[in-house]
Amino acid sequence: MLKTRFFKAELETPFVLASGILGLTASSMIRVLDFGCGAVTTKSFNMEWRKGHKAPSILPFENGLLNAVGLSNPGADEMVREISQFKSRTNRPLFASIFGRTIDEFGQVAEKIVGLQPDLIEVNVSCPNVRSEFGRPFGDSPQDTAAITRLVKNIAGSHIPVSMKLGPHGPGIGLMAKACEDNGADAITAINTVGPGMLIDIDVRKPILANKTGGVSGPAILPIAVKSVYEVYQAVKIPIIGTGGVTTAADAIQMILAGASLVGVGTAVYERGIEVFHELAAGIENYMTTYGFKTIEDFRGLAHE
Amino acid sequence: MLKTRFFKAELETPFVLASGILGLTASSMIRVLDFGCGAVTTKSFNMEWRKGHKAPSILPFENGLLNAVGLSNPGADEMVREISQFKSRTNRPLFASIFGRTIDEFGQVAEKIVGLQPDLIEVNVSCPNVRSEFGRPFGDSPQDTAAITRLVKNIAGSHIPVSMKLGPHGPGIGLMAKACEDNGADAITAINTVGPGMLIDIDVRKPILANKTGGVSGPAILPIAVKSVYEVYQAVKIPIIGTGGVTTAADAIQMILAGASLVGVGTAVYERGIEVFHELAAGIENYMTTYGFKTIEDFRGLAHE
Amino acid sequence: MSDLMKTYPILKIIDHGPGLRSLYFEKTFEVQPGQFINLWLPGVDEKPFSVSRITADFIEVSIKAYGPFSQAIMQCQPGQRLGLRGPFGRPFSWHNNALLIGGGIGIAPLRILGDTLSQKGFNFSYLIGAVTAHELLFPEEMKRQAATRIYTDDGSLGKKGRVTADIEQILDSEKIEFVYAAGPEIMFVVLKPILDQRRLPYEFCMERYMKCGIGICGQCVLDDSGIRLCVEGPVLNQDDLKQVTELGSVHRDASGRRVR
Amino acid sequence: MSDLMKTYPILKIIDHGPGLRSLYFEKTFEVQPGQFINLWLPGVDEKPFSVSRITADFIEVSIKAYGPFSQAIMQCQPGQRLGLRGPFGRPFSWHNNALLIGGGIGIAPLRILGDTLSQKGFNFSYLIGAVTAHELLFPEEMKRQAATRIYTDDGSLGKKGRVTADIEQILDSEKIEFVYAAGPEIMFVVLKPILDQRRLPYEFCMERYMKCGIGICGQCVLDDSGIRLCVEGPVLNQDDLKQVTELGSVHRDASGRRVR
Ligand SMILES: Cc1cc2nc3c(=O)[nH]c(=O)nc-3n(C[C@H](O)[C@H](O)[C@H](O)COP(=O)(O)OP(=O)(O)OC[C@H]3O[C@@H](n4cnc5c(N)ncnc54)[C@H](O)[C@@H]3O)c2cc1C
Ligand SMILES: Cc1cc2nc3c(=O)[nH]c(=O)nc-3n(C[C@H](O)[C@H](O)[C@H](O)COP(=O)(O)OP(=O)(O)OC[C@H]3O[C@@H](n4cnc5c(N)ncnc54)[C@H](O)[C@@H]3O)c2cc1C
Ligand SMILES: Cc1cc2nc3c(=O)[nH]c(=O)nc-3n(C[C@H](O)[C@H](O)[C@H](O)COP(=O)(O)O)c2cc1C
Ligand SMILES: Cc1cc2nc3c(=O)[nH]c(=O)nc-3n(C[C@H](O)[C@H](O)[C@H](O)COP(=O)(O)O)c2cc1C
Ligand code: FES
Ligand code: FES
Repeated sequence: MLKTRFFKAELETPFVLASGILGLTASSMIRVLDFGCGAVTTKSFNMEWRKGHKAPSILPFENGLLNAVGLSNPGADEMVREISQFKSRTNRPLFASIFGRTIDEFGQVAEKIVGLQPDLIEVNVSCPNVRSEFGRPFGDSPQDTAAITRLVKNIAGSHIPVSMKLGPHGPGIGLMAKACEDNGADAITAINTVGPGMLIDIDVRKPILANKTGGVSGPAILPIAVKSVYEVYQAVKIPIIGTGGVTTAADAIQMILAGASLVGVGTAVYERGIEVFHELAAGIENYMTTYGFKTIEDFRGLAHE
Repeated sequence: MLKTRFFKAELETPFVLASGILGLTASSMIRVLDFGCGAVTTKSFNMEWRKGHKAPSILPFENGLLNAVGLSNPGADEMVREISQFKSRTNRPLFASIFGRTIDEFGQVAEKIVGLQPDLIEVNVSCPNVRSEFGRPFGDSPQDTAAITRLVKNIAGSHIPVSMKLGPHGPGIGLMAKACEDNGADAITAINTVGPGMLIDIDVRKPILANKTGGVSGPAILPIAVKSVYEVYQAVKIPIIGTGGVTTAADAIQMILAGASLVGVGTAVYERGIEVFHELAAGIENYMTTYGFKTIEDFRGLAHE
Repeated sequence: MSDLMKTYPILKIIDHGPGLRSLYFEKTFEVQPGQFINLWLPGVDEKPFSVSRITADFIEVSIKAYGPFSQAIMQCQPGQRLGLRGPFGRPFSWHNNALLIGGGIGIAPLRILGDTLSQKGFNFSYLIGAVTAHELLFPEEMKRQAATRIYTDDGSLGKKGRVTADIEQILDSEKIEFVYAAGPEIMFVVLKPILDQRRLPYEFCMERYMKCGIGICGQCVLDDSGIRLCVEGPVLNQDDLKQVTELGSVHRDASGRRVR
Repeated sequence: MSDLMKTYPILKIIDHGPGLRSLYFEKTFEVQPGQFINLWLPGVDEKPFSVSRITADFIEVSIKAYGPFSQAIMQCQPGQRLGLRGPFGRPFSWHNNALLIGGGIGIAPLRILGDTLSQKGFNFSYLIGAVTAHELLFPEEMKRQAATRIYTDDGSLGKKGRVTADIEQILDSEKIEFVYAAGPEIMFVVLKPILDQRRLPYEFCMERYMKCGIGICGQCVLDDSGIRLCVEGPVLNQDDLKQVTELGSVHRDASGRRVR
């Protein structure tokens, strides 16, 4: 009932492990699939490994998480190894998330991985930690985003779909999504973390995150994510991976009604545990039975009617 | 201990009722002051009355509120009457919040109220519902914001301070605050609601808000508000009314440590009841006693050290 | 239930007469007499409504056709989903030897109040009125429950006249220790001095334009008291009303403007 | 306590020897033997630490000077506030007739385990070792509690040699039904085949680079099992370890790169 096709990939469930969550190693990603997730996204990586920011870099608060891991990652070579490992152990879907500190680097990382045939290349232009020379995420600039889209799509070719991962900020996510579509993107992932935010320990009187600020994820951002997906759905025809604050089946259904083809799940792995995928699946199946929907497609985008 | 001077106003506590919360009538605002709030901000008003959006226009969710009241207000004439009423009944501080659909209208509303000697004019350029001809809030454009600041400050003269109310979006709140300061603003109010967001009823499959989208307030946005205040504090020297998600004394203390001179309280009136001001006051006094602070000034901005 | 929006199917509709109907929903929450809920008709609007009855299975809301929203409600079909949130506000308190005065659609909250009083074994009687017979809610059920006096403006049922026509005489001739009233505001304007003069304690269930129902928009606040009718009301007693200067004179519309 | 960050003043510091100290905090939460907390030194970093003891009043954490973070901890003063969150992870299970093997700073979690086992009236003995005498945690306290064998690499206290030097002989000569171990990974590499061969059940308290402690960053996940050491560990038993291929060979650093 929940089986979903996304380009050439067959997903057991419409859930995608969001980038940055348990996506560092083959073993870790396979375990998440075993728990009922439909596809996994790797941690975003670039050419050179990065240690990232000091801790605390991931901070729970009452309504979600703040994170400023600083795009720590083991670098493209190591990730190529993990992705190959993954591919040798399973043929379930893997989405490779890439970023670059320069526009060129996006291309270099893409080159590194096309040969591995990931089921999708997700291009992270929206992390508050990846900034163009103007000090803002590439994803705030339609020009930069368009250029990166063309570059990566060119390398990915026609057989590997490319999804551009956008944030809710910048000049309007609908407009940004349109720029991506017009430049060859096959899908949009919306959204990355929100804010950023800061929390201060009132007793030591310092920001708690070592990086001081961090992106907000989890329940706090659900309404912003739903609205972003709704807006992207009206702006483009390409499919959407709706991500942000999904914790319960009702949240996931909202995403699909707003127009998402797949639903990204990140912070809920913390909020509800790794078992969350089973809960989400059960809840959606129940909903589909109640209303007689046979596939996810049957109710995708219905909130627009 | 909590007595605070803000320009010429004497506040019993450093709390300000945020604009849009119970700020429609003199009676309503006086009652809030009686509950221990230090100053009240009126609902934002413009020249002509506005009915606003249909309901639901204010929607609780797990982590706060969504609202899209559509800047409903009874218009400047009626608000002048309420402010006069207020002034005839008490000399406690009142901040008048104004907006315009055009830059000129900001000036017209300001003209209407300077004679009433509000303790502050708060200029709402950041409501997602007040848009320039380019379809974006004036507060997203440093040029528009600068022009509005100059215009209103000119009318307010030297004896009525003007605070520009900014949102967390746009080209960077530090930059925007600087543009306000450079153009004569006496204070910054940060922040307005975040997003906007959307919630969908999964059974009727429609966005719940009549306006479909609405700004997010309450606990969900606290980290974004704290970070915004922190950033504004680094960008400008003028005082800050730190607003957004403050529900507990610890939240209010974070705002002050981030640099706020006064703390705006909105959604907490719903989350905790109108008694919230007493709780906040008790919590902050307790904190001040623990650490030997005599005034709010003693710990303002300390998170920057 | 809760403040969060959730939709429920209408289980049953009872038409009391033209433009007057009760909607039944599954009883998914508790409610006290006098409290109200917000009813959302998706695509149309959301408005506050008193709960008129609660049973083991049902929540009943009774609605009179008036403007766009309530007229749209008259088109609803069983099975259709409406949003419900609440219950909101402070309920009636409970008293013995009470007179329950209801005018027009104001009869709705008295129905659930009467059920509670009778469950508690309290004495009470109804005094209800409407413009015409088919605008009168629940007359038969009320009669079965307690002494019920009926008035209609056109005399089509009960006595001809306003519901308050004989009120002084009733109060002076019977053992009435408490008065509850709900209905058009003019009723309260008439009743208040009569009750105050006799030092009879009372509670009125009032209406004001409501936007949020949760005490933050300020739309329902009463001059000069600052009372938020959605939180501290909708039931106000004689002490609350001492500070209310706008009774029967002004109230505020959707923009917040005062209207008369 | 909780996952949320909160700071607490250090109530007391006990220096066990150069570069080895225990910090005491008010007991504001419960913790099970084997669980760890994240310790934040504001302005420096945050790292995971086993709780080494819990009493009615105190939580004790024992720290060995190593790199920048732990060296900074050696400069802390009583009264200074550190952030604590947790407790995280799955604790040890409880067994009778157990041998508790601790190497170096790995002795810390065995101390709290021993307290619990002795409260439960279980039989157990300690087998602890370190490079040199002053790097040995709690030898006197352990001796008072149970039979305690001590080894040092330099022979400065107890027997000279590795803590695992005589392990086979001990296992074969005594009634040992369960083995707990904590310490450098090489200890587990030595112990595992010996225990597996004797079909003795065991639990090892392991370490990996941890960034979040709450199971989402993926930094602490073990090849090929996919086990998140911060959630499904840090205590792993013989069944968990069957799927772990990286024991003693590789682990991952702050970037996620494999190091040997
Ligand atoms: C606490 C409370 C309980 C109520 N209980 C009932 C009930 O049990 N049955 C019933 O039929 N009606 C009840 N009402 C009135 C109901 O909420 C609507 O006002 C009514 O249905 C008319 O709405 P409309 O859109 O059809 O008409 P409109 O033409 O829009 O309004 C007619 C008049 O109703 C009032 N009104 C409109 N919108 C609102 C609003 N959002 N809040 C308050 N008043 C409003 C205004 O005074 C307006 O002039 C109650 C109102 C309140 C405040
Ligand atoms: C579950 C667990 C319990 C621990 N309990 C204790 C304890 O009770 N007492 C104690 O002294 N130490 C304990 N540690 C180790 C401690 O977390 C630090 O790793 C150690 O203090 C060294 O850090 P450093 O910054 O001083 O040295 P560094 O030079 O930064 O690191 C030295 C080595 O420690 C490891 N390390 C560094 N940072 C981390 C990290 N964030 N998470 C895991 N390992 C890291 C790496 O292998 C590194 O090579 C524990 C670790 C874990 C995972
Ligand atoms: C700890 C953490 C690390 C993240 N790292 C990345 C990343 O490397 N690349 C990326 O595109 N998004 C990253 N994200 C964002 C998530 O993929 C996701 O877009 C966001 O968290 C919103 O979804 P959620 O509310 O379900 O977590 C990270 C989020 C978290 C919480
Ligand atoms: C129902 C509602 C109405 C609001 N109306 C206004 C308004 O008219 N003008 C304005 O500047 N801000 C308005 N705001 C924003 C608040 O003043 C405040 O900036 C925001 O809600 C964040 O603070 P909070 O989290 O404490 O509510 C409104 C907020 C709410 C919830
Ligand atoms: S309806 Fe909003 S305060 Fe009462
Ligand atoms: S430390 Fe992050 S998953 Fe274990």
